[in-house]
Amino acid sequence: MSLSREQIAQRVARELKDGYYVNLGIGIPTLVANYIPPGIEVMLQSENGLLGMGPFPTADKIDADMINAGKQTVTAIKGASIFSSAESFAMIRGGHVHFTVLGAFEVDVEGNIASWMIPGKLVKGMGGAMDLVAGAHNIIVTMTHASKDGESKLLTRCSLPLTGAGCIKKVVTDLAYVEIREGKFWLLERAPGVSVDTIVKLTAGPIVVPEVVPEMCF
Amino acid sequence: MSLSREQIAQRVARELKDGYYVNLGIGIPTLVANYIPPGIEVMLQSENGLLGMGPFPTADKIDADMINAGKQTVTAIKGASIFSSAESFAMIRGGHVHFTVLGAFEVDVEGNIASWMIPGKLVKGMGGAMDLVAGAHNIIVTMTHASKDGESKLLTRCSLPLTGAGCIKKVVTDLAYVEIREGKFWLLERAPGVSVDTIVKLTAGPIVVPEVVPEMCF
Amino acid sequence: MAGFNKVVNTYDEALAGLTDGMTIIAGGFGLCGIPEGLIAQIKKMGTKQLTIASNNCGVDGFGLGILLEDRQIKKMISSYVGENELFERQLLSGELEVELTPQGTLAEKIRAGGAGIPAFYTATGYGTPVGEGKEVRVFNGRSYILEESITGDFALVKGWKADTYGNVIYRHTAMNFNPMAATAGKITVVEVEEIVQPGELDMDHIHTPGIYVDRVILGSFEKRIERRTVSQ
Amino acid sequence: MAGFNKVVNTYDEALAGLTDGMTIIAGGFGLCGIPEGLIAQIKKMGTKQLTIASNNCGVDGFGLGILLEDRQIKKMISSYVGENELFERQLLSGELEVELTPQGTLAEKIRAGGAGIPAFYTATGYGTPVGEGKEVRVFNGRSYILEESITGDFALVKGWKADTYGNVIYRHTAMNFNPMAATAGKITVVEVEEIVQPGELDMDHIHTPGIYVDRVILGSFEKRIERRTVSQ
Repeated sequence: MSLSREQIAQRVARELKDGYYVNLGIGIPTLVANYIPPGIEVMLQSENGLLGMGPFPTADKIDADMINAGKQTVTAIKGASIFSSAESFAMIRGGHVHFTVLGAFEVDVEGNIASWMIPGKLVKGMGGAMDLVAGAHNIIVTMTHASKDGESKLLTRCSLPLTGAGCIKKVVTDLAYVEIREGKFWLLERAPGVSVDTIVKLTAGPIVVPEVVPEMCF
Repeated sequence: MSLSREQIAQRVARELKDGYYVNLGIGIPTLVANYIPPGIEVMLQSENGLLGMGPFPTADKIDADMINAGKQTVTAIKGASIFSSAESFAMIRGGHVHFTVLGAFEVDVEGNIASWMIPGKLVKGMGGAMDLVAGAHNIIVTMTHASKDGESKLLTRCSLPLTGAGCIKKVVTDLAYVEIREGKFWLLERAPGVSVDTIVKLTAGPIVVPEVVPEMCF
Repeated sequence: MAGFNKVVNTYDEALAGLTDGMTIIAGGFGLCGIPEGLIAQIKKMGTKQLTIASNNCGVDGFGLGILLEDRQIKKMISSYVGENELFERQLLSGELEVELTPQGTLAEKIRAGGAGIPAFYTATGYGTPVGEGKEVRVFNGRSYILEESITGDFALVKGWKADTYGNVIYRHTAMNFNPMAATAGKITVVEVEEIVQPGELDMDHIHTPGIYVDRVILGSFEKRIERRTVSQ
Repeated sequence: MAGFNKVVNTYDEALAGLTDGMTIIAGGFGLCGIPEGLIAQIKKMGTKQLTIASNNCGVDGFGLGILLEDRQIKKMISSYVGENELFERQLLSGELEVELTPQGTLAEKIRAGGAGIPAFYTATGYGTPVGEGKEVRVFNGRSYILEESITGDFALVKGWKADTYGNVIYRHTAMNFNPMAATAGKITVVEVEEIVQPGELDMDHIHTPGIYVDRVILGSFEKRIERRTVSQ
């Protein structure tokens, strides 16, 4: 069974460590906040200028001056800080954010990522994604392993215009947890009930399959 | 009679305009603050991170956390602001300070200024002077016209290592008010009782003497 | 005698001097922290052929989006656009030009503009369409691209409170691009919710020192919310 | 479990990991806003061959000046030095190296280091000894030189108050280089006058967000005044 969006988020969340400052992109990455493992604390950075993002507000606490990078109304935790966009991206570009989770259209064995532009379609923009992938040391990409038509999104070479070059090392898809090393995908874990064969078949780039590929547990 | 330090400052102060943000260097430039013409307001910027510098404190109000760029204890006026050194020099480098007054060892007809380094002598550093001369649109240099030995400090080409290249347009010395234009010094005013001949003799660079050279009044 | 009193009483005064073809830097992120009244004044003035550097371009009928209705914008410099149909239509028809710029690079370009830094190197965008045609340079084994700064004829800023000297503080995430915008305009206009006397704002906690600010106007704000999201 | 509690209780912990030959970025302007206790700890540790980026180098017997006594400093990166005899002597004898850097360029190099910007262009120093050997480039008809950023193995910061998460505020002109220094250390240590609980500092007015800070220590400060100047 391929992972649900929630399970992808849950698997990613296991990579969190106590004391991490974390930036979560829009979509599946946002869900990671719901699965922070017990006993650890992380602090969420929102690139529009908020460190220490809290949950959505209750209806009576909504404040138009308090939004996240997805333009949703949010709250701030005690000990949060607010700063300008220049300061926010100084943090990101300067490598101060420990952990970043982002969606993508494609990744490849060189660690390239394409996530913002499909030629021929209207391009809305990269927002902060290019800064995030260039600045973070520790990025996990979340996406489906292949399109609905079965076309792999883990490629030898991204076909779409890039968001960043050589910056991705880890990918969690609905089928597998994959690391990018030495120009290859390394299959680390598989979704419950998904065979190695299925994963290999849906991975277009070269993939290394270790002797044991543990099944994820939820 | 050559101008006193106070008179040089007084002459410079007449160039102030209402609403100017002003940075005054150490020495004679600092004295300019004592001669702000009546009816105008200026605000003093101190490059260690203070906009709206006030007078020295009374003994009971001294605060070690409140100093100026000369490391003297100061006060702040109502409506002052405090900021980091990076922000302070963003203001300076970005051309937001309207008016800067600085001392110098030499200036030349190319608008070069030398004010920080005498080869063979111990060099203490340029502090913020290089940033100030590079950033300001409107700089007045104050200095004596010549050394005690009668060697001119207004040269065809500075002999000392530069603080800034091509950035000086106005000089007030103890003898004259001089502008730098088209590769020449232009004699605009002379100190009371100082002859044009004396000034010309003590100016090593090419100097243009208009028909009328008014005497300064104090 | 004006001294340092930056307060103007009408929007006409606030944007006096804004003419066709100028470049504007506008604060705001989405609809949060945008100078609503100043934008409305541009619409009223009918100024055309504007280049606007702003992270986004509002939505249909609100924010910078209203300047699309009369085709007042020639070009947007933004990181994310197209939340509005009108924008898409004008873009596809070629009436509107967009220079897509990564959000952090945009913020830094505006900061650099205000700080007298003509250009800087960043890894952001290297190897992507954003880096095409830009100088690449290696520092410590990593590749960076050269990005040039942005300045504007006008900067339009939304503050929370300002004193009459133009010292400004922002509220919560309505800060966003506003502090950088404030530094990068030849004429910087700040629209605020409250004007106070000098000395009322804590001098150690001014976000935008008055030296950057030319005009301050008291505005009134709808503060429309783009994505109202609540928890139960 | 540590979570985000950055508070350490001893100076040994505060500077654990500092070793010979490292680069330190230190906040402070003159003797104002300097991390007195952290400097004293370096003297106690006897760490040698240090490169220190700091606007000044203290005076004889106070501030960074005390690190000269046992020749702990190999090189200073500063805009103004030599307020102390010992400094002059070690400089003239060649025991100490100085890289004189314009004050604004130094501030920006440290900021750039923290912000992931490897280099930037500035007009400051063009045509002077500071510009020698540096790339010159013309933007809009004006010449600029390329300056590279600075980062440190340690950044030593003097704050006024910090919360346990490492959010810091500074007091008056004791801010100076401290906020930039805080961003540019692999390990950033902040010595403060008061430690408070998260939430006690206004989130809209944090000068240094805790993300930059690794360790916070409660210090005690002499706050020596370099030029006591009073009006009557």
